[in-house]
Amino acid sequence: MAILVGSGTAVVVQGATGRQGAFHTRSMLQYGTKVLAGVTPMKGGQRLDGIPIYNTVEEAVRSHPEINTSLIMVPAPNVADAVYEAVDAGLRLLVIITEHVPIHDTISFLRYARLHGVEVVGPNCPGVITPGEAKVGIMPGHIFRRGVVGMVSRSGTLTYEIAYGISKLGLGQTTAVGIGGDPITGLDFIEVLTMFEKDNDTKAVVLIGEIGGDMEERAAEYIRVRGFKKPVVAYVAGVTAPPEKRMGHAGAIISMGMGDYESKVKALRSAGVHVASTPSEVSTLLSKLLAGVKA
Amino acid sequence: MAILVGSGTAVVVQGATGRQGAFHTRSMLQYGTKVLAGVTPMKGGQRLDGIPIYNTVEEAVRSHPEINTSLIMVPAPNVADAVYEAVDAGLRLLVIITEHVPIHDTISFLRYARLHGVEVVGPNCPGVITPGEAKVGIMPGHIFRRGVVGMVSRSGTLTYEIAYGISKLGLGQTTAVGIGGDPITGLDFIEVLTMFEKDNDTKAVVLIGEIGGDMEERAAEYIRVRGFKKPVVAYVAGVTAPPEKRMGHAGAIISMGMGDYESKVKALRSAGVHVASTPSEVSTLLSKLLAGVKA
Amino acid sequence: MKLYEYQARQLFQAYGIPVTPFKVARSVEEAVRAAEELGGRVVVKAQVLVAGRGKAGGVKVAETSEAAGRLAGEMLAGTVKGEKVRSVIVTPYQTIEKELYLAITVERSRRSAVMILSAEGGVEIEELARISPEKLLKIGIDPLIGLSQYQVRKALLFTSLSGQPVKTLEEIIKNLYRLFRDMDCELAEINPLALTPEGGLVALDAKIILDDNALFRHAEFMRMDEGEGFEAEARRLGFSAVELDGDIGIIGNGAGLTMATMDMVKLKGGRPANFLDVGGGASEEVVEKAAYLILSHPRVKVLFVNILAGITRCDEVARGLVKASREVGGGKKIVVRMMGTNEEEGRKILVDSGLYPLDSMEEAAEKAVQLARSV
Amino acid sequence: MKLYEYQARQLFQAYGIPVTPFKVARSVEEAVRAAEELGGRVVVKAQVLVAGRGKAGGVKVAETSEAAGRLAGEMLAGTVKGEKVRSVIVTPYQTIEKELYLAITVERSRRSAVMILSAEGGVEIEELARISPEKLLKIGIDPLIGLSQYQVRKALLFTSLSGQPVKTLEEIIKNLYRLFRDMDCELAEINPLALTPEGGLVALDAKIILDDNALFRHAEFMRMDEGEGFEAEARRLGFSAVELDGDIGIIGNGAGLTMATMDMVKLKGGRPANFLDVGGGASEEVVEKAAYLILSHPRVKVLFVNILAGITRCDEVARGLVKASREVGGGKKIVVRMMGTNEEEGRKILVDSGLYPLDSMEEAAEKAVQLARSV
Repeated sequence: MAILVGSGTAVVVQGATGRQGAFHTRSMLQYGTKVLAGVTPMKGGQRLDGIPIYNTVEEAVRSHPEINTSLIMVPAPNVADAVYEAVDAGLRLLVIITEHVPIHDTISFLRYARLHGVEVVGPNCPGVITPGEAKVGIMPGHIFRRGVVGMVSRSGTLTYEIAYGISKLGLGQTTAVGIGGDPITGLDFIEVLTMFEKDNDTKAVVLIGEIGGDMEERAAEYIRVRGFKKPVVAYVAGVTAPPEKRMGHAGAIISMGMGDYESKVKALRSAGVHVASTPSEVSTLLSKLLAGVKA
Repeated sequence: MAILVGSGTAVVVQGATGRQGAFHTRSMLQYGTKVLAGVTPMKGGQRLDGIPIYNTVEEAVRSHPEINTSLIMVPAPNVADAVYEAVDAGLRLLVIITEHVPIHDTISFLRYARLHGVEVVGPNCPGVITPGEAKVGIMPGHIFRRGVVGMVSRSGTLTYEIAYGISKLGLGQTTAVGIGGDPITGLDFIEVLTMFEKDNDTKAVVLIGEIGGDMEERAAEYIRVRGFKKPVVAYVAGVTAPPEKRMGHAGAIISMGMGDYESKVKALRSAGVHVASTPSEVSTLLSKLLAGVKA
Repeated sequence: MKLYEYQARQLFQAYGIPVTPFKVARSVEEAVRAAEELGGRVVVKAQVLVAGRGKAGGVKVAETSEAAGRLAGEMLAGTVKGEKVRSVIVTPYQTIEKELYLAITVERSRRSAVMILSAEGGVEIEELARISPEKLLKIGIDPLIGLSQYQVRKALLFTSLSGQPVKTLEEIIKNLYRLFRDMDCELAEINPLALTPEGGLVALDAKIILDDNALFRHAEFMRMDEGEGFEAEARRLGFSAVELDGDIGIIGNGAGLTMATMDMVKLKGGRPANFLDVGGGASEEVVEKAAYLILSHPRVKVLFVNILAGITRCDEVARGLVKASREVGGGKKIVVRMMGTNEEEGRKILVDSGLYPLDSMEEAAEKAVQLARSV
Repeated sequence: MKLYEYQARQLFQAYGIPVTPFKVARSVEEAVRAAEELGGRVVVKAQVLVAGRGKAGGVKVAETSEAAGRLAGEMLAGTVKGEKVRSVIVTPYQTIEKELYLAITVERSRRSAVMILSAEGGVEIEELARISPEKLLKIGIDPLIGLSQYQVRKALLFTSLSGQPVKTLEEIIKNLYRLFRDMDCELAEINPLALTPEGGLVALDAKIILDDNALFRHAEFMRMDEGEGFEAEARRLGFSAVELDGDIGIIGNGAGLTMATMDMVKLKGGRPANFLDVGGGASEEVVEKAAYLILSHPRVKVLFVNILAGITRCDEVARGLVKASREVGGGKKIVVRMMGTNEEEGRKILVDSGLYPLDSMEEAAEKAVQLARSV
């Protein structure tokens, strides 16, 4: 199985002809993802690596009715509009890679998408990968391998770091979901945990957090109260980060007494989550927890 | 059975302490409707005919969790806000009596309600009555009696006229729904027809239309294409109305070549609907169609 | 509330939508001066609210300022399709490369606003919709989001314009939507939107219908109704009324019932003199005013009152009718049919004053028709 | 971007939110003149961005204009919690009947804006939230609808104010929300909002944080960063950077990885000198600039570069590092760990220049710590 993306995923890339857009469209195609179309206004009619470019998402969907997912890589000021266009065109999953999206835009388009029952991953995220089936994002595909660990993360490159370790161990991933580093994101830890709990192939979950906000605390509370059925290993970045400083992006900031490392780790531990103190310890813990489980 | 309202309906009246609000709250209570609370800002703590008045819908619902329906009788400029308040408080059905609601307000709050899965009847409507169970509206209750005919109408008093005839015949009504006379309404003919089709107690449906718009034509198309399973009798007011003139309210206007009597009657007839040429003929037709059906 | 072209043009200007220069004239002298100031060939356009003004002689081209004055004089002295002309506008004659149609309006079936665009303007849009629907682009607008940029782009792509006009059109579309929302419009229409030989885009006409129910948000348009005659008077009294050409006055409560009453009179061979809906919960005074207004109309021979009392109370209706009937003499008859709240009390009041209420709408209509024939 | 109090006050004024009169002073003379013009007892407030200014001596009362000048002089010559004071404001001392707290901010867990209101202002709101949460009203705001009138009413009812102050508060709430939305705020806070003995409501302080990502919509605040030092310079170069007090410079790509790298150095017993995230897809030039910036910092002994190349390419990273290392001498060491796109090419470039990349993050961190000790 796996979650969110898989062999049934058919993708349109919004912002496919930009430098990054073209690079990652090619990379997804090489990975084997069913990227059926790209959209760039005023560039309709062109082709990119064999896939057609359309002026609008509506046209792309009309020509390729199987499209159900959009990868959004348009410039930050245009992301909200891209989301409205994708939702109105009937897509079911949007993965927003773009960073620096204004937070008021995010609040509005997430609400719109949610009211329409459309799932959003991101913004400011590396995307979603189900190894061997579909990569809908910008992560280096070769780091991941098909396996039994579900990964959910607020951080891009840190996910690669930890995924690499998991892959090397031979455990591999069912799906890795980068939910994004912004203060407000589409899917959050709890929602992805719920999906992994229902996914039979996922035997354990890795949760990669950061200082800032209370998403880790809420996830811990959810696990504690609900009694999550699978082992969870967590790593939280930023133990040495000073308060009131933005560590790289708006999401990672210890502010107004909220979101520090200790609070997160304490909450996770009290929920029975195994907290690793270094990225590499994640694999070590997993291999103990999954001893005997066949990847 | 019946539709929309019944013995499970528990009502809050928004705008309960106004002259009309108080009159109809009392009238609904006398009818036996479970009106549990009223809401008028700054009048919280008062009582009206034995029911408590609250400042907010949220408070009313907190004190009476069984409330699921709101009857909205606030002044036209405040209707949109009343709808947002009711939707946000988790109600499932809103019946908006108020007339002269700005159309841009209606467009916005209907969209909001629909995205939240909340049903809206009105604005500018007499409400909904399931005789013997619940009256959520301003119609004179004694005109209606429990029976087998579902009624759906764009017109208030005309509904009473025709309901009176049906009641006198002994057929009675399952539910009568006044969808309202505005150009844009919450539930429309098609949606109410669908509900009546599923309702086992409803043996026939009466549809009361007017000139203006294309709601009758769309209902006819729906009946024709879908093959509606119960007999439908229609009456359309305005055969003698001149074009480009508003007949009483914004909904009833033959404009830009749209919405005239002939087009509606033609569409209804071609869908197998029995069209009465006078209000009283509705009952005559019904009694023929339902000969043998026990009320 | 439909605005006059000059009012709509003023709103266009306020919202940055280019219109041809224009001047409003209410006399021959003003028209001559306007034409002189504008210079060259001008168009004189009667300011009326009826549709189809152009074909009815309400829009004419003048080569000189004298001709403009003459045309204005003729228009101001006359009517267009029965509507008195109180003012004209004078505007330069515009050479046109291509005509577009652009409108934003409310679409009932979508429950939302729609933008309608066509690369063929100037024609009747309903006509175009029937003959060549593929030439029309319709875009539904989500009220909670507004007109999205992607929708604007879609519209621009549809026109197959290129270069500067595309940018101008983008601005016009956005501004028209802003106007539509800000001003609570039912319709904001530019027909035609002209592409000039110089590559400009300019509105040659302007049509705006405001939502009557939202006028409380637009005090500047809440002026008293200035018209004359039965309908204007009824509006001033707060009624919805339409004048017809028969001799049986109609009062009902509720639009549907009042229309049905009117229809019934016609069906029975009578001729309705009007449609008047007193609305819900009419008091004695309101009914009296309505009845007085109709009874005092010279053409009316019989007043047919049909009331189904829910919020309304039959006793109040009865008292109002009795008062009005006493005020107006002249042998005018009143036929009453009423039912509902406080029916018995109402009947008694009527009977005491010699007015006999009837039970059914059909019966009452027959009676009214019969009385109108015998008067 | 956090605004200075005087900037926030100016926005309040522009949005019709009452603030006490105030004047900005950048010198003793200006402060004296300001105090004279305002008259009477005044408050001198240091304009700094750090929190906790009051307790750190950044807010003082002056009885005379001379005293105001003296206080301003002291503040302008010094720092508040380490931040240099470039200006002060002078504002009349306000007697207070009651203090409220009002803010609109973004709440992550609700994914929406929230309005927070308390009838107890002046205090630390986080403190109040912990001790007496029942004294705080939090209202989530639907972004598609905005702040509804019913929500405003709910807030007004919560305060138990009455009479004119209720109306003033209603206006303040609506205006603050308008400001919050129009200006893309992350926070718009009035603490305290003072009820005066005369029954007025007035903001005694103003705090606004704008969303950096939305500054393109607010050109007036898109000024160049004026600060000095490492962080300001890094920002000007387009990096996210934080200065720390150690001797091992850190460069990573991605906030999470860079933080983890920093954490790892600490765990291994080292002291990070900074956090610097070069972001995704950094080119040779970008890496060179980042490395140069850190290597030229006097406190840095070792630079630890940790790159997981996805969009980024290892060869570009390697070339940038080699260039920077050639520009900066002084025996500073570079430890590199990189993995991913074009890894082999990158390794070769490093090795050819005598920089040996390591395989694991832990190994590299240990190496960096060891080198920093030995330098």
